[in-house]
Amino acid sequence: MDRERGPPCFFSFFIFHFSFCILHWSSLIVAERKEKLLSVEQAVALIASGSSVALGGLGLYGAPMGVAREIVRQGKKELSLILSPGAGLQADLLIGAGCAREVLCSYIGFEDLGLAPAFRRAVESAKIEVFDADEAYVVFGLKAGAAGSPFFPLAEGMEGFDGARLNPKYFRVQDPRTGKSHLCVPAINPDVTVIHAGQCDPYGNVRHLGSRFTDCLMAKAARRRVIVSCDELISLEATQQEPQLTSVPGFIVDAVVHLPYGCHPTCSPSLYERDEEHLRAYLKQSATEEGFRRYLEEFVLRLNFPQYIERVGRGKISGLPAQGIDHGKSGSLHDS
Amino acid sequence: MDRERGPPCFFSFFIFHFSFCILHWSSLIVAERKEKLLSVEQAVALIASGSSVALGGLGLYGAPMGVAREIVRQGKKELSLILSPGAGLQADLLIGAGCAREVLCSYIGFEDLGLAPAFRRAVESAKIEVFDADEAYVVFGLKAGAAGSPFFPLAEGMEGFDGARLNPKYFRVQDPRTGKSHLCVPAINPDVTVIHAGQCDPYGNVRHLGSRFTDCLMAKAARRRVIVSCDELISLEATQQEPQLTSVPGFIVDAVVHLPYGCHPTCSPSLYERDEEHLRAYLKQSATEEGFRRYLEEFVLRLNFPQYIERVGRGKISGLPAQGIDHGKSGSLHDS
Amino acid sequence: MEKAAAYTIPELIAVTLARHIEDGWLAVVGTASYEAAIACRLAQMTHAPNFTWLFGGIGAANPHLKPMPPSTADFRGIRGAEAVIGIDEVDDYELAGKVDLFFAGGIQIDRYGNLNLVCVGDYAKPRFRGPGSVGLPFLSRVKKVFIFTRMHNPRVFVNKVDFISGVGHLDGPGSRARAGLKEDDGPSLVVTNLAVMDFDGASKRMRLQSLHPGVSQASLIENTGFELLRAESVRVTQPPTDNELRLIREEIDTQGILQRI
Amino acid sequence: MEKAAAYTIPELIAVTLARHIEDGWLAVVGTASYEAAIACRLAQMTHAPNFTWLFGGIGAANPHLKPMPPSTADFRGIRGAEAVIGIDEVDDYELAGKVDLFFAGGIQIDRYGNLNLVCVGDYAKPRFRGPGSVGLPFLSRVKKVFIFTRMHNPRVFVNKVDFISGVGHLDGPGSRARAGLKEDDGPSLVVTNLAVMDFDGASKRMRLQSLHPGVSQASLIENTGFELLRAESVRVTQPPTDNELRLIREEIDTQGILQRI
Repeated sequence: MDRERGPPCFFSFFIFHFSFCILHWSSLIVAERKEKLLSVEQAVALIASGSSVALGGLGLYGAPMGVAREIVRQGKKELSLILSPGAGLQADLLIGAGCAREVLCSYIGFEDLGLAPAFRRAVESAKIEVFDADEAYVVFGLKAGAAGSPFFPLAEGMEGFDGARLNPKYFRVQDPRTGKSHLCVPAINPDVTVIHAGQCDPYGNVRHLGSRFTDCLMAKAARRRVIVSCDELISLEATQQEPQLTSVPGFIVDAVVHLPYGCHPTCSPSLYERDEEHLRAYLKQSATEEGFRRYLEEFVLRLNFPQYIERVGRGKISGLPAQGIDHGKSGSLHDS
Repeated sequence: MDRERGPPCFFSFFIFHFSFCILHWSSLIVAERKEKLLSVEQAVALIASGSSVALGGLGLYGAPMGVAREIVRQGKKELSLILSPGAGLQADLLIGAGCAREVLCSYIGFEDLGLAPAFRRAVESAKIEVFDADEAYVVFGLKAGAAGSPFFPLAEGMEGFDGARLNPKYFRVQDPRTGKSHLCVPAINPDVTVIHAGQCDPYGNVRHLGSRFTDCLMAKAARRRVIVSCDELISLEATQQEPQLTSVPGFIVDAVVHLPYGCHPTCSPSLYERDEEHLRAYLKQSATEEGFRRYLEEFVLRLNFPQYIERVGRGKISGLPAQGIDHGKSGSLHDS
Repeated sequence: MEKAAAYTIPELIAVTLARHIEDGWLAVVGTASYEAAIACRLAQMTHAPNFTWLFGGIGAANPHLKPMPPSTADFRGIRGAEAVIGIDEVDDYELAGKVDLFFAGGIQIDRYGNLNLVCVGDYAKPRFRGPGSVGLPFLSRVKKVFIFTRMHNPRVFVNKVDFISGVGHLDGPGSRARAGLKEDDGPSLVVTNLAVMDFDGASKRMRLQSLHPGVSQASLIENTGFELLRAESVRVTQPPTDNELRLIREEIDTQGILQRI
Repeated sequence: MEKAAAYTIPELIAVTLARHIEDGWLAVVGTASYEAAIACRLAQMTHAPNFTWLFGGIGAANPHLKPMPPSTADFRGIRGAEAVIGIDEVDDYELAGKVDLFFAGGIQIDRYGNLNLVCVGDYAKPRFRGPGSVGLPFLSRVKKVFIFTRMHNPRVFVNKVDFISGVGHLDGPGSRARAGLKEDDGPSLVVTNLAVMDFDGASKRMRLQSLHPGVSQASLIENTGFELLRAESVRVTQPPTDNELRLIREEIDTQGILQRI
């Protein structure tokens, strides 16, 4: 910022005496830009047991299932799960498989399809510590985390919720201006955030082809790593043609995993439907611990990602009805 | 949320005994949806002297100039201005015209074109109270305001800024978990927010055809009124065709003012350029108090909005070079 | 005289909710709330053109729901909407106290309209674990709450909830005020598969207003785990009109979700 | 031997800034910072392909600047960008300490690299009122600060700023640590119309590294309001190479803003 504006200053003499320099700056063109592509196995290897892990998606939409199954396969333990305000299968699977020590959540279930059987069993048998949060805890905790703030004070009156009393992470702070005490949620900064999106380029620029839910907040709040799995790998040039569509900027993304059908059996918005048949079968089978174990054996532990897709039937997934969604430019919709 | 799922319940008997009812519910179709269109005079009449007023735009882009001039014309006094992190002519005009008692700001200037003459004079002669804020104060104060929160605690280390010491609105709060004291900014809830956008429908659904800056936050944080002026009035149907482009939802907007060239002499992104000739003339003339008064007489006090546009030359504005911006769908850009 | 059409209980619930929506309100519809979403659209198409509602997880403002998608998290729910906002922005409006109406249910609902989505039994070791409170804690920041459920039975309608996910009238008269909430805000309507109820202004207790066609008072009592107050004249719930049913089936729920669930 | 091209001081400033940018960094460019923005793009096109920068008010990540728009608030600055984020999100990254580099200037710059954009004289009744601090308070949350200005004169380069908009090395050694900041972060480079400077590691004072071609030491001393330290060997600033100048003029600043200002 200039205090006053001087006349334009124009140096127009010629420079000979520097052309002897051997090390031209332009000779520093050494590195190519590095891509961030990893296999799902490599990406999950970045997650240490004992980490706090945020999982994206909402309900049965946009859940990073391929990565979640690989976490189970690699036998991660003692994870502290941070869930979006509506978590489903991704959470139930990790909890049932014993990967999680504790969970911060405001909802784990299967919406219209039913309750989360493994979560329910784990809580009823006291096998997991639950930090019951409200939706605002998750959202504003992540917002505070993304801004490097220690906490976020909630609007007055939220203490009527019993979680504010029973979840020890909530706390109160006094406003010195008024003397009033305010219910606060702590900042959430997951060690690792895992999200799935329809598209991503090799440098980590993400495009959601539907709602973004808390995915972007989770990515921004991550302390160490952001892992993105995507159905479609797009070029940097495609990203640059409509930069406004980028939902998570590449510079905060550490790993891009190209994982077509990576949400199955949940829905990847604009690409494929939730597989209700599979989900209902899971719910039915997982009503017992033994059934859940069988599901794990059959669909998770013995199969790597391509084998899983083979097992559930690639043709079947891609054939799921898309109901008239145009997933093209700017995510616009037309009636079917 | 159902605890268990019962069988579908289907009442299939026929209903005769109610068809005698005279007051059918369907006869309650009485009201048409109300449009929110007001003239600029009517909209500004909603702003009481003494109010806190947030003004949108950033730098010389997207400033609600038509509304600002009408505020001067209606002789509003003692306003408490809340400015975006880069305010320009809209602020300088209101301050110079004596409409403002105090101003919360982090920057008032004309970017590459120079300093804000009326603001500078007002401060140097102690005619206005300035609450020097940093960009984070404005942005996170508005965020807290939008969420009904009392304040927002900033990340550690922001107290190095002298404003944190000299602006009494900053305060400190102790985190009981750590004993640490954190610098906080108070929630900002303007009585009235005034923004300008390229497009709006009659129900207040706004489309920015460029960056949104703090416009959306200001609209969300408003305590009482949100006034939107727009260059183009679009139909509700146009809004509904690409709802993802709506930047401010209509339900928080109180007044829509159709004001083509309402940003002049600042730029309305994608529609018309900033009028550098006019801006430079303003800066030159306003270097003295007398010159500023003459500008007010010539361009503000004596002219209503259509007369102003006539005076500065409609053809001249619309003829300003747009430099290859396609302001169509999804605000995408192509190279010129 | 027109032949009145057959309807389902979810359709009756939707229509009843719709009739109680007032023009000019702002409402939020949460997870798994087919009846509420359809009620909102129906109210707009009938008596409340200036009513605004936000569709749950996808944050669509005033979508057309033609058809109703399978979930509030389904992006196709934005069809015909006027704006699409983030979850965080929906939360902003809720926290800021700008929302007039929230639709809610629970695994337990008590006589003061308190709602529970978390557990039955002791919180530390529950007999039954529910999904979690989601957005119900916002109830303390909204003006009116319409409660609805398809599960009117004594396990759901209990004398006192085991966990408060969403505040109702707490322990009765004065208790909202003591908790810093507005005494007159809170749950104002309950629509179930059996009946329509509201809350008595003085005692804040749930009160029967109308029984659905074909439902007996004995059956209602049997299915409610606490003593219901009775309005001065208990009526029969007015079934959907032909027009309401036509709007639902032809203009909103065109895939017939309310006929299936 | 190639004929070296003519260049302007703003071009020299941009090139010098660019050469000091390291691959892999994340930078933010604020208001009215033509040289900094062009430096960022130039660094990416030469030695720093993994460098990321955010363009001020419009929040464009890695835009191509072909041409450089007249303002950081100009939406056309998003051309070729990979993402466009809100001001609030740019602030998030700054506050969260994720930004490696910020470019900054001031109406006053002192020997410890503290910056002032607010006032000259007493804050309560200033002799001169500047525009305000904008994003400079974020300097305490970023790792490196590159200071640049076209106004190297004794009114700008003062012994002590009258108001701290952006923290530098405060009062010298140990003072950043006492303020809870990292001692080794902060301003590391100063590029002006006359010279290139850095900060001495021990004393934290500004230190001359090179004089621009044609600038005398006497002239620099005359235009600096405090005593500058001198590096062991003060050089002449290396002018733009033909390639750098070609990239600037043909691939970035195609409307020649740096040749005009």
